[in-house]
Amino acid sequence: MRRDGRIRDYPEAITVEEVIDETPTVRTLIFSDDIMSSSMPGQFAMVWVPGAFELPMSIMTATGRGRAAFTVRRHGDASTALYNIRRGESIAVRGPYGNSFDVRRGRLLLVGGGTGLVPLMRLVTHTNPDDDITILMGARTADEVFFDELASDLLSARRGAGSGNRDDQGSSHSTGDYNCGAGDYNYGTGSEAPLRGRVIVTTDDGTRGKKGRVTDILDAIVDCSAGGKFDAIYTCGPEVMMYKIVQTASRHGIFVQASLERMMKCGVGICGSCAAGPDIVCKDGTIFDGRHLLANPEFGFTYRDKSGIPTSW
Amino acid sequence: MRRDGRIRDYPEAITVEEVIDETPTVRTLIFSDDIMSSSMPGQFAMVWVPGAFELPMSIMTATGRGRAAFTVRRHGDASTALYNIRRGESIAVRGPYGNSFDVRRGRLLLVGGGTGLVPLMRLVTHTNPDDDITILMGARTADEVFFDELASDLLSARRGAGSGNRDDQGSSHSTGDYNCGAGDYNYGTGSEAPLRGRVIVTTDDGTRGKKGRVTDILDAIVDCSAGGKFDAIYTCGPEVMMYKIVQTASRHGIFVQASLERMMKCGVGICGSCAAGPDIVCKDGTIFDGRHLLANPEFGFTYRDKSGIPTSW
Amino acid sequence: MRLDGPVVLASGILGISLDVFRRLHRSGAGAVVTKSLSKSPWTGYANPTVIGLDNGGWLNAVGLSNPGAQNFADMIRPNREIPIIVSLVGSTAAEFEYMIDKFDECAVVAYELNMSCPHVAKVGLEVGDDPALVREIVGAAKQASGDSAPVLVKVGLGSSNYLDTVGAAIDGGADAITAINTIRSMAIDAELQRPVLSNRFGGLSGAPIKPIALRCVYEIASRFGDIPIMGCGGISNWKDAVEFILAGASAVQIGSVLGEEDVDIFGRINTGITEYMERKGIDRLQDMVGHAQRR
Amino acid sequence: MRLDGPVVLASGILGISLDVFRRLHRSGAGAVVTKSLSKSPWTGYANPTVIGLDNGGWLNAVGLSNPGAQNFADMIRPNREIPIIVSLVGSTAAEFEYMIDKFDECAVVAYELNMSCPHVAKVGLEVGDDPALVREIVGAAKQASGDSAPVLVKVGLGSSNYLDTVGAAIDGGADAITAINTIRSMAIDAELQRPVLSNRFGGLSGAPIKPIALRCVYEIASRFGDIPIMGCGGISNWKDAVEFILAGASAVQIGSVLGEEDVDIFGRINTGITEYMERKGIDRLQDMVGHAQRR
Ligand SMILES: Cc1cc2nc3c(=O)[nH]c(=O)nc-3n(C[C@H](O)[C@H](O)[C@H](O)COP(=O)(O)OP(=O)(O)OC[C@H]3O[C@@H](n4cnc5c(N)ncnc54)[C@H](O)[C@@H]3O)c2cc1C
Ligand SMILES: Cc1cc2nc3c(=O)[nH]c(=O)nc-3n(C[C@H](O)[C@H](O)[C@H](O)COP(=O)(O)OP(=O)(O)OC[C@H]3O[C@@H](n4cnc5c(N)ncnc54)[C@H](O)[C@@H]3O)c2cc1C
Ligand SMILES: Cc1cc2nc3c(=O)[nH]c(=O)nc-3n(C[C@H](O)[C@H](O)[C@H](O)COP(=O)(O)O)c2cc1C
Ligand SMILES: Cc1cc2nc3c(=O)[nH]c(=O)nc-3n(C[C@H](O)[C@H](O)[C@H](O)COP(=O)(O)O)c2cc1C
Ligand code: FES
Ligand code: FES
Repeated sequence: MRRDGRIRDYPEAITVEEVIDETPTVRTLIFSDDIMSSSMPGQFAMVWVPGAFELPMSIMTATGRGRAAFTVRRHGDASTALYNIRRGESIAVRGPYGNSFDVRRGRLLLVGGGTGLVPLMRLVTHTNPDDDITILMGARTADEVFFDELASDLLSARRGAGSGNRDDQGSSHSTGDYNCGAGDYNYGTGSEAPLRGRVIVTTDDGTRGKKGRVTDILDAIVDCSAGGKFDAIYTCGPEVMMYKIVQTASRHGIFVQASLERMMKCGVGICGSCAAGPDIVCKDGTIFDGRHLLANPEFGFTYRDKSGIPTSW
Repeated sequence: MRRDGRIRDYPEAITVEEVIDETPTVRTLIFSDDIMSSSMPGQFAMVWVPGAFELPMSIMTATGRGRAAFTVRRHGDASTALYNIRRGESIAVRGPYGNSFDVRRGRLLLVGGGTGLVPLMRLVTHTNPDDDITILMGARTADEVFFDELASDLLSARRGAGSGNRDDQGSSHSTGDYNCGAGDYNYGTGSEAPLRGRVIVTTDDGTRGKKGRVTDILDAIVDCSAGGKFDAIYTCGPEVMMYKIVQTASRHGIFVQASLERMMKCGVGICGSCAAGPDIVCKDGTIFDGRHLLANPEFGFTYRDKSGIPTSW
Repeated sequence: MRLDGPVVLASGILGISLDVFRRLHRSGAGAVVTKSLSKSPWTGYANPTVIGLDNGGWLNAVGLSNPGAQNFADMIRPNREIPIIVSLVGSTAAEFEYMIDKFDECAVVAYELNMSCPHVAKVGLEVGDDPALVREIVGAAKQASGDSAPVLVKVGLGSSNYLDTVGAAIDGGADAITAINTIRSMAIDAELQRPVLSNRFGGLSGAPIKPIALRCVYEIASRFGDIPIMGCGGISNWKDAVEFILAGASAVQIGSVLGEEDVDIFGRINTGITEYMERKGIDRLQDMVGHAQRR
Repeated sequence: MRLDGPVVLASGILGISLDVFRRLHRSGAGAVVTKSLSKSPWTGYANPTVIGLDNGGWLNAVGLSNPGAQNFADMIRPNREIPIIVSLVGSTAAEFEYMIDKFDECAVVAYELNMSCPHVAKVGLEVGDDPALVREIVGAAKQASGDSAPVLVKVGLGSSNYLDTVGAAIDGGADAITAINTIRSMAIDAELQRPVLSNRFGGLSGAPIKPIALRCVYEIASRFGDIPIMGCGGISNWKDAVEFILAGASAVQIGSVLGEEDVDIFGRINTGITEYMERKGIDRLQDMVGHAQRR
């Protein structure tokens, strides 16, 4: 089957129009690009920083017609080069690559860690106002929490979103409290209105939201889902985190999808550098059903380094 | 301007489905080919006879959806190889190339010699039932007359053709008579019904229709046009014939178009072998307005041989 | 040489995971050629290493990143079911011997010596352009593999006459030729005013090189008669595959097309070839090999 | 060398009629290169001689049909206004001298020696592949043309290192290099089971060869520094032209794109280059030549 849709395999130079500091180490770079702007949630681009490297980056939402963004955490050489790009400077972008989330209806749980939140943000824009969405996000410390307000905004901005949950979220997303009394899962504010979206934050050091990791409170959230069982869980972030989430979901019989990260060179299924067991992550994925992943011997355990040698996470 | 439309530049093998003997030296080969079938009147194809040559051929009409044809006169090596192709055998075809006739409305005169009639047949299928069409065709002798019946059929088959001129034509086209009494141009049959199409045949030896060449009676036809002046004249055939026709038309101030033949290799405007003065016949033409042609120093006088050397007709 | 079908995975394409090989074999690959392996692991060049040209063409300078012969041999040792052709790259006869020894206990159906990679120094084309060295390496590889597996030599367009490379390979004892590798090329970005690939130069593959590859297969077949040829370069569908077979190839390899099609392309090309043979009344694929030479 | 703009018509493209040259010049061609001319008229090969590949690629084996140097000189003798570059093809120094003499009274802005046609025996690439002969012919051509017109040598990918051809040409006194000609290729029809071109082998041109041509221009510029280069091969739009200039070309030639675009493509590429330079703040085209070499 010939791949369809609009894909650009040659890197095209685009100019960064806006830069947002999300945390001291995370920035969002906004630009205009019709093709990237109309990508599906979970797709990624190959982003070339001239003179430096080319890196895979999830495609982030941005307001404004034909606009898109990347949100990058400064880490090694390549990500730092991208992080340092300033407004008015150019990078070159090809893609979008990979599949996208199978966006179900109903009660959805989105769990992200760090820049793993990026594809989840675009996912939110593809849900319906009726869908009841919980976003669970983890960070090391309060300083490193980002996208919490954006997540609330996106939840309430869903077309025709009925329940005025924006203010509630605005005040509540930062507390990250949740109650599970009487088997009731309820989100902090005490509001009587049916909430169609909530954002829960955890930090390892407890400086913001719930102390601990997202995986620590996952069981509680899934167990006490007052509004009924979750219809689907979507996750993107460190693989060890995703591994736990997929196991939890499958224990509860909940449909789950996770987005994998691997070494990427071509992004289109030629070079093989992203192989994970039988899966060609850039093309078959990056998003896989939990059931499929649990059958993949490498998921949660190993990735391939630049030489293609399997390496433990 | 990027050329538009459906053009196939790689020769695609097609199977000849039917062969019609038009005269002892002319055959029509019918085949199925969507692209050729939907070509415009006057366009040509490059036709490859495997093991032999590739030749330019006007695209002929054929009945049946998606069908088209070539009508070839056996002459030298290449045309004879094509002529000898039998039903069930394959040739390969690319195109369609060239521009097409500017099909005007009203009183139209089509003048063809030999296989020059081919593009005129397709032209007829692009006229309206209201148009009053005269087809003038010349041949050396009765044996070599062809397309006379077909021309009549096509004239009457025009969608919603009002005047039952088919029978008239059937009987009259072979006589080739015309009267021009009292400045009246009238077509042989004496029918009172307004005739919307007529076919006039000339033969050099007088064995059929009017004796002489089409150019001999052209002035008479143009002068005595009872239904009013012709709105347009279209011609295809030997260049010396076309030269005279263009001159006659321009003397009478009638819009005229002629289709040129030149040595063709690429068919797309690359190789230059078809050059006639400033014109690239395969791409700018093969159809040109008379006014344009009269300004071309080579029209009517020289063509370029296989080495590109200007040669007299 | 055991092939389960005429359509083979080309070297460097998805060639580092046994699990992926299984999947491709199930999809109809007659054999898989591994990523070219070197004596020790190589990390290759920095990204950008692969870009598309949006016309069916791809440019790559992966830099022969690979886990090294030993690691790779360890990975494929359990395999018995899939016909694996091990591609090797190196500069000296000794390196090739060393690597072939590592595959002692593996079920390797053939070795393919990469003498044609156009963008890594001292290996690939730089070897292929030196007929004496080609002869020496092929001879050594033949000796090292013994009767265990035939030796293919993969050629490409370098800075000498590739037909001399083929001749030298045959002199050295090569059992078959793979033609061709990518063609040295480059991309420059007008806006950014610099070469796109980090290595500047890379290899062109995919549809654009098909007419060149087809000519090479035809020329090798007409010059060297009996030597079996694996045709490679820009094959995207069954028709392309048939053209290579008519030119003189006994089997074909596909690579870049996987950037645009799913892995079931192997099955579809197989089916296309079979249907073509039925339509033309050709019983055995062998009967159409080189058929266009006679016209 | 006088050029009225950086976009030049490539040899063999519409190159046999002075009237057509006038039209192309008016459309923005900075100069026109004639069809390669030989000592006497050549009829070339039988059709099929040119076919499209429906991917921007074209395959031709016209066989260098041309009216011969004398006839051609007679045709262009009246010309003064159009910068005409006369392309010549032959096997010996004497032939080239003979032909250059024929253009004595013509306003020729340069001679381009075709040492790269890939599908005619004894000329073109067969000359280009022999550096000693290249040096001799270029030397003779320089002598014959004297101060009247500079001499360009057109190279392509043959069966030797084309950079050696460039070196020999420069040794012989060449004033500039044109790179590249078409690349030897072939098409085989699966249904008809035979080569399509009557000559079987032809030259590939158009979009598919662009990355290869770009690499050659870049390599020549980086190896031979100062020699001016006309870049040619697969240029379809202003962006392609800019890429060749950034790689090291001082001007570009276009050919096959005329199979898909009208002659006003010359003007549109000129405009595109000018707009690009304005946008980037580049004053003179010369300032961007080879700019990608420095990155
Ligand atoms: C599908 C996908 C989406 C991603 N989305 C984001 C995102 O939205 N935001 C974000 O900050 N990060 C994202 N990443 C991770 C990102 O691509 C880098 O892996 C990460 O930023 C680390 O880069 P570094 O420079 O710090 O690399 P280091 O770990 O320091 O390594 C440096 C070297 O490794 C290369 N490299 C590192 N990771 C990769 C890789 N995955 N593929 C190819 N080469 C690599 C670099 O080019 C460089 O040469 C994503 C990764 C994938 C696979
Ligand atoms: C646009 C166009 C449409 C045509 N339509 C028809 C048609 O519908 N029916 C028809 O019978 N004829 C048509 N012709 C004429 C036809 O192409 C041949 O020129 C004619 O048949 C003579 O061919 P031959 O083999 O007899 O050539 P000869 O005059 O015997 O010459 C033989 C050689 O010349 C080559 N050759 C001859 N003419 C041409 C040419 N024009 N271009 C390239 N190579 C040539 C042949 O390949 C062969 O190699 C058309 C020509 C043109 C240019
Ligand atoms: C990303 C990539 C990596 C490649 N790596 C190798 C390699 O390691 N060894 C090799 O011999 N050929 C390698 N090749 C060349 C291919 O095997 C093949 O010869 C070439 O791509 C032409 O075939 P295609 O047009 O079907 O891709 C590579 C090609 C690509 C695109
Ligand atoms: C039909 C055709 C005829 C050609 N004839 C010649 C020729 O006579 N002399 C020459 O040096 N190059 C000739 N060439 C090569 C072109 O000049 C040019 O080098 C090549 O086509 C690459 O440029 P392009 O991709 O823009 O066409 C010819 C090319 C074509 C397509
Ligand atoms: S990144 Fe190349 S196959 Fe996935
Ligand atoms: S036939 Fe080649 S330009 Fe017209």
